[in-house]
Amino acid sequence: MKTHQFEVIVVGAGGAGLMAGLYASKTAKTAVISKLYPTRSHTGAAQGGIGAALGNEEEDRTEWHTYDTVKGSDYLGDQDAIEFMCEEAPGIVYELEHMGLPFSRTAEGRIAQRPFGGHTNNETGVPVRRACYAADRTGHMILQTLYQQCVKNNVTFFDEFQVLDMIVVNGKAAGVVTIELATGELHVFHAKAVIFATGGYGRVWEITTNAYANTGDGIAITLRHGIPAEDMEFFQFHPTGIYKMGILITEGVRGEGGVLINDKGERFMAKEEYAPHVKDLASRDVVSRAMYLEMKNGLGIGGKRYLYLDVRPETVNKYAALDGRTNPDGTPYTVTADDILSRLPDIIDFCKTYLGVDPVVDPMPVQPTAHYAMGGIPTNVKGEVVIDKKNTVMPGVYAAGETSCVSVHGSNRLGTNSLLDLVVFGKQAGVNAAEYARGTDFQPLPADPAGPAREQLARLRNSSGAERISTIGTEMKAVMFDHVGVFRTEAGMTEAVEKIRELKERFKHIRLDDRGTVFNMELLNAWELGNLLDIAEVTAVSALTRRESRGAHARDDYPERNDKKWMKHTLAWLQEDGVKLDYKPVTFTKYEPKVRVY
Amino acid sequence: MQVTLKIFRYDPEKDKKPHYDAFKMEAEPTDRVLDLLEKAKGYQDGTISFRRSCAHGVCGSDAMRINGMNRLACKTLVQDLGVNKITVEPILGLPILKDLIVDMEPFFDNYRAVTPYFINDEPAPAKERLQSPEDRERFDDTTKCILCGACTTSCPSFWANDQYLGPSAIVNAHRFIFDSRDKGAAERLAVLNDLFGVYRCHTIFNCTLACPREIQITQAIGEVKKAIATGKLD
Amino acid sequence: MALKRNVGLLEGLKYRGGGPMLAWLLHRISGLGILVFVGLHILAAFLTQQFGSDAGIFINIIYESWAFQIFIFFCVLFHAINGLRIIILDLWPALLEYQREAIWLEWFVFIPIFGLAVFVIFSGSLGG
Amino acid sequence: MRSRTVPQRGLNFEYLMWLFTRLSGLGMYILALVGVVSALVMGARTQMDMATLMRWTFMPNPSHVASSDIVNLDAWANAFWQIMGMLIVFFAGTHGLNGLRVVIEDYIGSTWLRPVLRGLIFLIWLFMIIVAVYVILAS
Ligand SMILES: Cc1cc2nc3c(=O)[nH]c(=O)nc-3n(C[C@H](O)[C@H](O)[C@H](O)COP(=O)(O)OP(=O)(O)OC[C@H]3O[C@@H](n4cnc5c(N)ncnc54)[C@H](O)[C@@H]3O)c2cc1C
Ligand code: HEM
Ligand code: SF4
Ligand code: F3S
Ligand code: FES
Repeated sequence: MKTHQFEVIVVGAGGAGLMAGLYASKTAKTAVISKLYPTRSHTGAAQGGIGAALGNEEEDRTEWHTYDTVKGSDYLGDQDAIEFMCEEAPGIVYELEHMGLPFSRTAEGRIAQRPFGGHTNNETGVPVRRACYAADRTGHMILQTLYQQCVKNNVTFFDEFQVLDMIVVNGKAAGVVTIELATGELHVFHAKAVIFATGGYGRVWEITTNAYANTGDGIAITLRHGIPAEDMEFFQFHPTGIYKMGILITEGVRGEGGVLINDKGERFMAKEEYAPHVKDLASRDVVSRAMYLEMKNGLGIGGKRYLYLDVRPETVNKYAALDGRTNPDGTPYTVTADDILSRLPDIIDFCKTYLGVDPVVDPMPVQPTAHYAMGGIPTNVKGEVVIDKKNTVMPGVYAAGETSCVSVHGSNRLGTNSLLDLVVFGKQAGVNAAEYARGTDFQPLPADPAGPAREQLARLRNSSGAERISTIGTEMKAVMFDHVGVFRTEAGMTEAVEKIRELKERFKHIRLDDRGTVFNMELLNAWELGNLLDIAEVTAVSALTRRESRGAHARDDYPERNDKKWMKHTLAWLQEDGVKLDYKPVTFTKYEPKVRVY
Repeated sequence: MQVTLKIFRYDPEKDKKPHYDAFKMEAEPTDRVLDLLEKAKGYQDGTISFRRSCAHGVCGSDAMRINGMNRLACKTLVQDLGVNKITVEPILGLPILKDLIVDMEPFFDNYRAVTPYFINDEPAPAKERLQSPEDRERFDDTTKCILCGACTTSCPSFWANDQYLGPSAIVNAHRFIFDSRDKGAAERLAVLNDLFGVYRCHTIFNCTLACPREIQITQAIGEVKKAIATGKLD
Repeated sequence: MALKRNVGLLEGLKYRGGGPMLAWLLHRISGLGILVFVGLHILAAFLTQQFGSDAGIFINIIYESWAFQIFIFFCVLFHAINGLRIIILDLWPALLEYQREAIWLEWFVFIPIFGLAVFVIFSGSLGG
Repeated sequence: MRSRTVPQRGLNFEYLMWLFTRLSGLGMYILALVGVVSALVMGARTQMDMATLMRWTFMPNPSHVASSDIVNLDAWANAFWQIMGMLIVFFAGTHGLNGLRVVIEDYIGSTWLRPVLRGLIFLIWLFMIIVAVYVILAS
């Protein structure tokens, strides 16, 4: 076992982790630890754009962005945090540009912007161009640019080190325990502050846009240390994933004029009961639900569980004309196949590779797919982790990015707001952790800091049952997708909770083939499955308990939003005997809850 | 359809020499090779080790030799290969740590050698630095790199000698050299105008054929060579 | 312990590169081939001229054999054509996009000329 | 589009040899062309076989004409062809030995062997050029 000492440890090297690392390392001795090479992080998969009211293409205001985000969150977002994020947005996008990020450009040479679901001109209600983008590779460019800056600034990395546990002494962070994948050796990192930026947990579901590595490790680790998880029932299902595979087709496709089509060839989003005003550019929960209902009513293509996303130039031009959509200069909006190709190159590549479909010629088969965790480790605006309903700060523990819940996304995140969240709060966490570290001493390490982690691994390694982790994982994903997915019912969720508990029991009797130490990926996959099971349980129980429909949490049996009883954040603790819940109030500044129409 | 997946195996804790294991399984023509690897690992032999994450060709984890050629396992469908015997082996020219996992450090060392980051010490404007769409387009191709290493490890020059910076590093230098906002071109060209820079490239083209992002790598290298020869960056 | 990185000749040759990889291999072999030829030639000329040495004549006999002529002509022709391709691509890197076509074109030029030359060599050396 | 330039660029050995390889390649094309066209003009069309013509083309040395039907060597043996011969030898020898150096350095990279081999190749090069010049002048 090796021991290292750093003032600040950043766990995770996605957009949030790199931003935190970059800022923390300016003033504190910092190490960034990641189980993947940094550039393999899932931030690189983000396609559509990062939201900021730059007003490069047309008039836009920070307040509109704020309001859209509040509305998009179905009023569950904390408004102080949302205001902060939206005000920081333009500055931080310029900062990224100054770091060299190659944004697409307008004719004047400014950062190009495109419309995205839920982002509107508040005066006219028309979709506004707010998403700053680099073709359909915005996340890739952010990840690469931040990594490049870290190389430039000599940030210390520990690549392919997986964090297994946090060390807590006197109620304060004292470091983390990691395993070096290449050797199987445990390393203890003694630190004053720990920032979790471990990303999402979309691997709980069967059809997902998320990477294999998105197993919610940060949330699972903090849950084990008595830190609650906030709003876990709110998980976003993206409307347009490639049928069966779940690979994301960015909302940017609809931003460029693509429309959703059902079996009858109708553009169903225009229906009165869905989103007659902004139609296909309604926020994601609304669209996913509409798709679910269409398919439930037998209007899936050929009666199957998918619909068409159509971005063929003739379709786009037809509906753009019907909607009276115009360019910023007032001329009617039209596109050619080349425009589509240059704005959405990767999407076209995905479709050709995986479906053999050329989107310029044929529509794409899509279905809603698990995408983004609104919930996570509760934090405040400074990135500090808060552990109860009174927002008590746990000293030295920070979180940022998808793994955290500030909460700026409330019950439903608007597209482009996550990349924004990463950089804004990644920076906050980095700056504040470094400052905290400067004003405090190292906590003494306990006698055997790696003990609990070693025990966890030993249990998995020596477990001598007959269960394969792949079987348990597959069953968990299936039940979560079927019953804790786009639409939820009491009966389904109850079944899911029971099933998860059964799987957790079976998980104690697994058998692993790999007994080695060098790159024992099976062992680590088993450990990750344990995390997913914990998170699945917390998610299902939180969802089962919330008896209303709000944002991404849509229930058959309680179809309405219930502000009287449920305008509050869920806090869930994982204990020996199950999940314990509590609630904390939502912060309001100036936006009163209204009925949400798009 | 029935396929046979032949996997290169090497466990440093057990084996002196590598060997191959074959796994038979049912597969759809639209399955990714990565899906087959997962199936083999999940249901037949848990010790098979490989890297993967995004599963759709954007993270660069799973470059490997599939039927003799570098590709991403997640971007290669069974039907693309046209045969039902599939052989997967680690990429060439980097030390093999276990099964399909190689030591990427030499690769990243070469990457870091080309100062792969934006350099412009002039004070930044209050808003963005302006760049025309044409200037942006100039280096678009090389911004797509995901550092998967498929190119560098397909290059016979790199096999011969890993001091050669390799196509990937040159691609990442190109991305900045031709960025109109960047001021570090001279510095980078100096690194590439060297024994282990562009002169080790003999336009063998394996890199371009291997690149899962379809970057015109040989062309990018050619542009760098030309920039060195002429001192012009347009 | 990690397996070393050395890529053996066989392993390298097994890699499924495309036409350009073959062209490079042949370019390398042919370049070295010509070098050996030129070197030997100068040496032979020197030896015969200066010492009327048998060694020089022996060398002459080797490279005047039809097999060696075919080989060396192959080398010269291929190296020259392929060399020209490389030089042109160095001047206009944008043409690298047409790499496949370039390789086609190269063989298209090479095969008839080489065929003709082989015919001439055979009809010359066997007939006469 | 604005044209950008790079201020200082190092004219190092590696770069110069790269450039020389290309220029000499083109140079050899031209020299060979001059050789073959002149030979044809001087009567090779009727009095020389293919192999001899080729040999002359790549090394315009009168001894290469000896075995042909050409009897009067005056036009074939003069200072012009001696210079041509030396140029070709210089180009081919330098281009080829540098090529050998490139091939070797591809494989050995940077070790103590490199300067040794470079020295060796340089000596071979020197020897080859001197011998060739001598042969050309002496024949
Ligand atoms: C396909 C797709 C498209 C998207 N498009 C958009 C978009 O257009 N706009 C937008 O705003 N948002 C988008 N999002 C959402 C957004 O990209 C993600 O929420 C965001 O990238 C998450 O970033 P992160 O830094 O929190 O985590 P990640 O980028 O996932 O990084 C997590 C990091 O933590 C590390 N890690 C995890 N566990 C451990 C451990 N135990 N030990 C050590 N390290 C660990 C990983 O190695 C990794 O480096 C998209 C998401 C997906 C999946
Ligand atoms: C018309 C004549 C020729 C042309 C156009 C030509 C062109 C070239 C070019 C462009 C290269 C560089 C290849 C690269 O960088 O990958 C090269 C390499 C080489 N040439 Fe030539 N060449 C010619 C004649 C010769 C002759 C006469 C010799 C031998 C004496 C020769 C020997 C070599 C060698 C050994 C190499 C190195 C091969 C390698 O690096 O793989 N060439 N040639
Ligand atoms: S250039 Fe292409 S092959 Fe090479 S590392 Fe980048 S993405 Fe991979
Ligand atoms: S394969 Fe290698 S030699 Fe050059 S063109 Fe590609 S880098
Ligand atoms: S798994 Fe990400 S590139 Fe293949």
